[in-house]
Amino acid sequence: MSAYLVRRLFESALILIGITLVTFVLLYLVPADPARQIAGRSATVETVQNIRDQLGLNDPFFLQYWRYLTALFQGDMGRSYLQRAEVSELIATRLPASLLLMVAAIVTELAFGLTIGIVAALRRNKPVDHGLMIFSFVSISAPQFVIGILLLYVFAVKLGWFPIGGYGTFAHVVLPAVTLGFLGAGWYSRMMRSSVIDVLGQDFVRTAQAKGLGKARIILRHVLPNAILPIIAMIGIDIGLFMSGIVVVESVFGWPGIGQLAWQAIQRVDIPVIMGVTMVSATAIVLGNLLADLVAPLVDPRIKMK
Amino acid sequence: MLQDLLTRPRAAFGLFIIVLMVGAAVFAPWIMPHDPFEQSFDGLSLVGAPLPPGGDFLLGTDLLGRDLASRLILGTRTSLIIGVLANGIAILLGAGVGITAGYFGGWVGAILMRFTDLMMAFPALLLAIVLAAIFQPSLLIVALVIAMVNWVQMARVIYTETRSLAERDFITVQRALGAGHLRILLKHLLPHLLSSIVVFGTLGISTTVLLEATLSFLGVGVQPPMPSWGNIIFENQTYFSTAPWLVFIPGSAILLLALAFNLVGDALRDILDPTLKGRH
Amino acid sequence: MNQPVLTVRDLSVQVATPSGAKMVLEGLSFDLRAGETLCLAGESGSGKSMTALAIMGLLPKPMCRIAGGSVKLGETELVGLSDAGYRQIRTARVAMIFQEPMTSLNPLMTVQQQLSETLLEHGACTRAEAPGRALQLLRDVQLTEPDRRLKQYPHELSGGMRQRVMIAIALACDPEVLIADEPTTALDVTVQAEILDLIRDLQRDHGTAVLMITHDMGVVAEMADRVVILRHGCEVESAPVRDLFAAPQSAYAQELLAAVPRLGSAPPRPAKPQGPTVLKVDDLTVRFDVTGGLLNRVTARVHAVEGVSFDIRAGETLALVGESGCGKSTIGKALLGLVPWQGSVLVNGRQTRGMGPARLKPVRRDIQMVFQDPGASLDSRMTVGDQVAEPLLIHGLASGSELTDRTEHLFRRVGLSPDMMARYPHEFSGGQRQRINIARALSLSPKLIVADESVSALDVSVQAQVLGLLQEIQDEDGLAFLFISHDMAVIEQVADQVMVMRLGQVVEEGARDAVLRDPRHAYTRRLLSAVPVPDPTQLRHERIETESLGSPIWPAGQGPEKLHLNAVAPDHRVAV
Amino acid sequence: EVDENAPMGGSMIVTYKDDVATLDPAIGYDWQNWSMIKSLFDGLMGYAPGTTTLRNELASSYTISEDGLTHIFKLKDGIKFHNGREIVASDVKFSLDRVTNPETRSPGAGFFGMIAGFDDWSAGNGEGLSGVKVIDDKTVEITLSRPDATFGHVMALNFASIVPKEAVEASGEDFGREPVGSGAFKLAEWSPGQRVVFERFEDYHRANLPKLDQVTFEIGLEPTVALLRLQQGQADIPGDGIPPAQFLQVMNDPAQKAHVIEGGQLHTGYITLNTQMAPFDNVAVRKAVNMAINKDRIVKIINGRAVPANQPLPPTMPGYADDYEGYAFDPAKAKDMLAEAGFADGFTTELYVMNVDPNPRIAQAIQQDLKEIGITAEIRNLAQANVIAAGGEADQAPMIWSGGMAWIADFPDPSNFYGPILGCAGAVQGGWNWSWYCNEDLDARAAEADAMTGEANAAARIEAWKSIYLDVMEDAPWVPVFNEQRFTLTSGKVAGDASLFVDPVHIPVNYDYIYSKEAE
Ligand SMILES: Nc1ncnc2c1ncn2[C@@H]1O[C@H](COP(=O)(O)OP(=O)(O)OP(=O)(O)O)[C@@H](O)[C@H]1O
Ligand SMILES: Nc1ncnc2c1ncn2[C@@H]1O[C@H](COP(=O)(O)OP(=O)(O)OP(=O)(O)O)[C@@H](O)[C@H]1O
Ligand SMILES: [Mg+2]
Ligand SMILES: [Mg+2]
Repeated sequence: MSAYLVRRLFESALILIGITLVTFVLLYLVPADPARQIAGRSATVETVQNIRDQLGLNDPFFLQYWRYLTALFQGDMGRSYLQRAEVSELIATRLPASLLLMVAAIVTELAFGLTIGIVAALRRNKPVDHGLMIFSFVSISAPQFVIGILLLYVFAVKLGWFPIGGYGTFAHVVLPAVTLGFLGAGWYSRMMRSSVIDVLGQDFVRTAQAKGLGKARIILRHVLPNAILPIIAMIGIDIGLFMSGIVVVESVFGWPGIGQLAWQAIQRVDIPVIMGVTMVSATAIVLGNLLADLVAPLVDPRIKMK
Repeated sequence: MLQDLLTRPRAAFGLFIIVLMVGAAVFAPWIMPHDPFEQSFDGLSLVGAPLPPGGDFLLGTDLLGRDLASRLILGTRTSLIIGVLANGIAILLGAGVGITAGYFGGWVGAILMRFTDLMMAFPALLLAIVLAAIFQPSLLIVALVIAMVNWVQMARVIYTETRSLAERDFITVQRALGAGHLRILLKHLLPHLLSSIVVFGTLGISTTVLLEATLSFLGVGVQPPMPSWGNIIFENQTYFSTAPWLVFIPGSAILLLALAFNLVGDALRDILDPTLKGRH
Repeated sequence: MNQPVLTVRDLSVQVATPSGAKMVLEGLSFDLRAGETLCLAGESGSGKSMTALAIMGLLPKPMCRIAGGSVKLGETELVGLSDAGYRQIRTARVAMIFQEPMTSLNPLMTVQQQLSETLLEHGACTRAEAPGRALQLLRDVQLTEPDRRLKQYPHELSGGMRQRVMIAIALACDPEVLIADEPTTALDVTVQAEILDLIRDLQRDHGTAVLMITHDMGVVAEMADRVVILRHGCEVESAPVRDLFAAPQSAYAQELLAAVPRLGSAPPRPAKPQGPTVLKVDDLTVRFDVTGGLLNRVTARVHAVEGVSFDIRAGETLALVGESGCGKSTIGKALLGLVPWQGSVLVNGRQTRGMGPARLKPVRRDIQMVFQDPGASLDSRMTVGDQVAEPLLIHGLASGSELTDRTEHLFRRVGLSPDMMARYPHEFSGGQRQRINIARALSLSPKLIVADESVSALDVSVQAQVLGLLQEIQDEDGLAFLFISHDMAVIEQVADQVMVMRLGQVVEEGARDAVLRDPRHAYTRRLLSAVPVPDPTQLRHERIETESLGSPIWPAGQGPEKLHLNAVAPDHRVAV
Repeated sequence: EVDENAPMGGSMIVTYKDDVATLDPAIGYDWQNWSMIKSLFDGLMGYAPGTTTLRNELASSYTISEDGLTHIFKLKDGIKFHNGREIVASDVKFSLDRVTNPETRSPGAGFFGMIAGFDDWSAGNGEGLSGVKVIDDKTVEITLSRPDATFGHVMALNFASIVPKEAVEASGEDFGREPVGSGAFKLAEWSPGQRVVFERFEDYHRANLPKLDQVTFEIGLEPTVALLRLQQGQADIPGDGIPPAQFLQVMNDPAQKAHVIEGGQLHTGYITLNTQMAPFDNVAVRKAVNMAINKDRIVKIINGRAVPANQPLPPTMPGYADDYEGYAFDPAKAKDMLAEAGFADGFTTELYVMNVDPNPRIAQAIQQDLKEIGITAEIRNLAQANVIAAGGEADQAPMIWSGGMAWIADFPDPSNFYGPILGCAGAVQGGWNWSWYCNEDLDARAAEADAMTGEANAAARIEAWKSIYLDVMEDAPWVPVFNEQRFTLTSGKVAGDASLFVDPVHIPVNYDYIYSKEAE
């Protein structure tokens, strides 16, 4: 177990380092000069050169990368070029909002997705099932920003049930979380449905029936725990989707998370911030997957950590 | 297969929508009621507000006074071209990597799959935005960028499937018969992977259309004035409360297209996968 | 005799298929009395399982339904019983064990949980008593280390153990009727024998009525008091077991019984001229690495095959027997270069050690393999004609009309009509598919065919046909076979030489009659004694208990002790 | 005029979408933090509220030598930093040295180029600006290397704010998060991404100021949301302005319109035509383009929140030529001119634009106008940084629409519209003169005009600048499109002279002088 954990952590670290390299190369290729963004309009060409020198932007690529990597290993993500604040601090102030949104969205999508999936599977090929599956198709197909704007329009502007964007209370988190979780609810309901159907067809369910167990017990004790297994791995992968969704949803709802930070940073080639945000989201994705892999054996005794 | 699709109401509906949209894209010049680029003087109210649906402009006008219906019809082209192009590239890349890694395994496979893992961990949208910033967006670049983001899942799916197929008896038999790699790959593996590729392909088109819309929504997609459903929304989104039709009509178009491909893809999965026969 | 506990009258079951409703069971009637064992026998698909599920009220919904008839448990009519009514009866009065012990237990619950659940559901004991009762049940089914087993999950148990747990669950509430649907088909012969013994013992102690479903006439002969033979969902014959075996009335029963291979009844193998040696294997060793730890280093190895040596001459059949996992298939694969191996393999005089796929290609024209599962070894997306022709293309042996001619010839050779060539594998029955596999293997005119459990998946009658085909081919072409099987009776029919394997090593080898009629190694004897004898008049063999099998997995650097074979007779060697 | 006796007390909420980047006066350079810094920090010079009139701020007197090279500032008595320490002359030197120190990487360093010793110091040599001398605790003498009439304005820039050395050194790079100045307000709270709170600085050097006890900046509110907040009485000023989408709605509602104050802005939106790239190296082509753009329509597209422009300077800027006609909209004539220039069939070119609404829309309007005269302009819709990078290359961006990155004057002086964006100095790789327009003659006249110091020359100087800009238009390197107007919406709970709500240097409002009606 611990050897496994160590190896997985090591692999994850390698992946993250790989990501720093890819991002760094990409940003190196972006045809925009951060020094000019910093220098401002009144700057002379010499000043810009000077700033480039100071930031080491004139150094060869690998030297720059090496410098970044060594600093990163010491926990230093650098300073924002434009805000002059520690990237770690900028992220730290925004991460809680994003995490809150993410957790709320995961709860939303699981609550909806799993319930819908189970109900649809148990009412397979009945009108209820068809209705729910059409709903899930729609939710998979709907662009997040349209859903976001629609929810905002209907529930905040027209009905006034929720605040129109912003951050702070529970009411604030509802619409963004639903928007973000909407897509996931569709996926999960479909996966859960086929998973439940799969499990329902398995021999041990027949055994449970042959034992004379009640329907509720069969579903709760035998079907659901088995049906949920394939879903666990999905939750890990999901984090990646969230990271993408968050940029959009945060911009629609004015949610002060790292999606907005990333968007602004990309607009203005604030390289340390872009790197930082990429690292944080990649870490979240990697950790999510790792966590899913670590949780799986706890739920499923058959899986050995290898 | 077509017959199979048509007998399923949902898939038939999806197919119908797709045919409709392809038709709209192909015949756009003939069916557009107005010039989609013309910023018509009559297209704006006196104070410069867009016109709501109805009247001369069937679906209303956008903030520049252009006919929304015409722009939507022309936007079908963009969405479909991107969908097909990006998805095609993603499939080639993803299936190529997946099959190679899955069939040959060894260190080549290990390196390919580690790379795939790495790309998995990359926040996809960030990657797309950064790529879009490096290469000035054009239809082809946008398609490439989306393909870059989307091939990963394809590779994963195909890899897993190739791995399990490669273990199957009928492939072992081929090896025992002395068949070369190329023959095994093309004649035996590929036909079995084809259903996944087709299914993933159709589902991928919907993801692609959505991603293009998102990129356009963030302002890094297809270049104006070429309409794409995403950038129509992008240009007009802040007006959603005063001119909701500008957001929700193109939004519904995206939804409908993605829905159509999802429905067809899902039905194809059932039709092409014999183990799923009879339980949809 | 006492009143029947279970009365089935005119039972009919219908399934919905895409082409309309289909009767899979029609007008079946029988009685089952306490303490009696009734066997339902018949080929695959004859409706045996449907009968069992219909009685249990577990027919897969919504495709299947009872179309008519009655099932009475004592005085209770089961047909049309409500869900709640069925729940009280299941396991409490009628219990069932299923064919697949591997999948019939919930993988996420411990043995104890699954047992207690049953007990508590039917109020057989209180929650506090449950663990004790569960333990007692495990003792009753003679599970080793019952205390430990209670805490284990199904995947930690072997197939035999799981089937014992299933039986424990089935008997938890002391049911009047026990339905066992092919309870031993998925198990090794020795384990099968143990399970059958167990069921018999329990039945004796509890007076349970047993409805046993099987397609193995050996099992029927050993277990049944009475037999009902089904075919295409209809009863063909119903008779006490002795009567049936002594004088089957219906043509179908006669045919079925005739096809059953009987150990010890095979005619002597015809003497053959000593052909040239087509395969010479020396000290063949195959090990699979098990990796783990921080750096994913090899921590252990599966010693699948350890120092096996043998020769096969042209026109000769060498049979390889042994329990599941002993390395039989691995030997076959090694011979074709499908797994990495050490030692020496001479095919038709050519050393194949260290050859890559390219250099092995010509060798593969001399040695071919036919696998156990005829369906899985055919590509479902290619016509069978193309598949049979493919080896000729690969090796550039024919093309154009010559290719078609040769393919047609091969089809005819295995008893198939050439106009079937354009069909896909799923359009054939299991026996036909195996013929196609054989045709494909023959296409290269090999000197030796490795037949890996090539008839195990087939019904007895089909099995007999395929075996006949193989024999015919051997007689005509002087082909050599390496025949891998776990079925002693089959081996007796086809083998010239027999090699018994255990944990990757040979324990006994020699001429067929020497090994099968005069087994010297305890393990060989045990294998033989476990084979059910399809003759109800014959006394069952005394079971020979041996120590548990052990595992082929050894930590890196260690390995099993090497066995040496001693000659006990001119053509008969046994490990000491 | 400003009511000095307005009541004191009360508070106000201002909303913003984006986080405050920094409050360091040497760094902050966006319109959001510009006025916030103005309230937290003071420099030697400042502006009379609501006007562009220079006045002494921390300085009690400001004298300029005859030759215009030596400027002597005397500090007021008893002025204090927020940390309680009295401000002395060495703080002035420290502050100016700091902002021009290359290590500081201040985007405003270039403004101080006229101070003697700037070139050495900004190249990293020496111990600070040699031209800034501390005479005694109250007196600073600043020597210029050339006479410069804008120097007073430069000293009123945020970049010239006086900062306490000890606080700067204690905070290091984080000074922008923990600002200590001597302005009317001091920072009370900063929750990144959520809110920034200013509270009254009791020891402020002007009596009875500021009027408000507290100003709260709520961060992360989309303009649409901000407007709703305001309508519900939960905010007083939407810092990002009235959202374009709701502009008409607000203006059509008399109740709300009553709370809208309109004013000019020192802003010009323009299209640069790269004078070094064919075919824009042909002045006739540039003029034709000038005549092709339908500015009224573009103004309509942004709901009339601007006035069409015909010259670089905005109307509120001294030197604006009222009587100048510019190039009137005349596509027919433009087409003829193109034909004469040899482009009867038009040509294909590219138009760069920043990818934030409404700029892509405006670009499309421009595109359509160009198409009328046969020019096919492909739009390059890119992130801000990429547009700036493209403009800084001599041969990359033939046309750029400046929106989103446009020139808002740093100080109300005509010279501010010339140097980096129209002068030769900016027409270098990485520069901001995206037209790559370099007229040596005009450069010389600009230098002359800036050397005209003193009150007496003021009028002549303005005239000189006026003619410079009109001559620029002769070469037509730009198409001036519009001057944005300011529309400040308030909740009605805050009050003050109207000019305070459209203060030319304090955007959106002059925080120091407006007061709360609740305090009355
Ligand atoms: N779910 C189902 N839907 C449709 N047909 C079915 C279904 N299950 C079984 N059948 C059909 O019912 C018939 C009887 O099946 P049954 O399982 O009873 O056979 P069996 O005698 O138990 O065979 P085996 O020895 O292979 O288990 C077969 O023809 C089978 O194809
Ligand atoms: N590729 C492999 N990797 C690791 N272990 C393997 C592999 N193939 C087979 N083994 C192991 O080698 C041993 C021998 O396997 P093999 O398939 O030869 O057994 P068998 O005698 O054919 O059994 P069965 O009768 O069940 O087919 C088993 O323990 C098996 O688990
Ligand atoms: Mg069965
Ligand atoms: Mg085997």
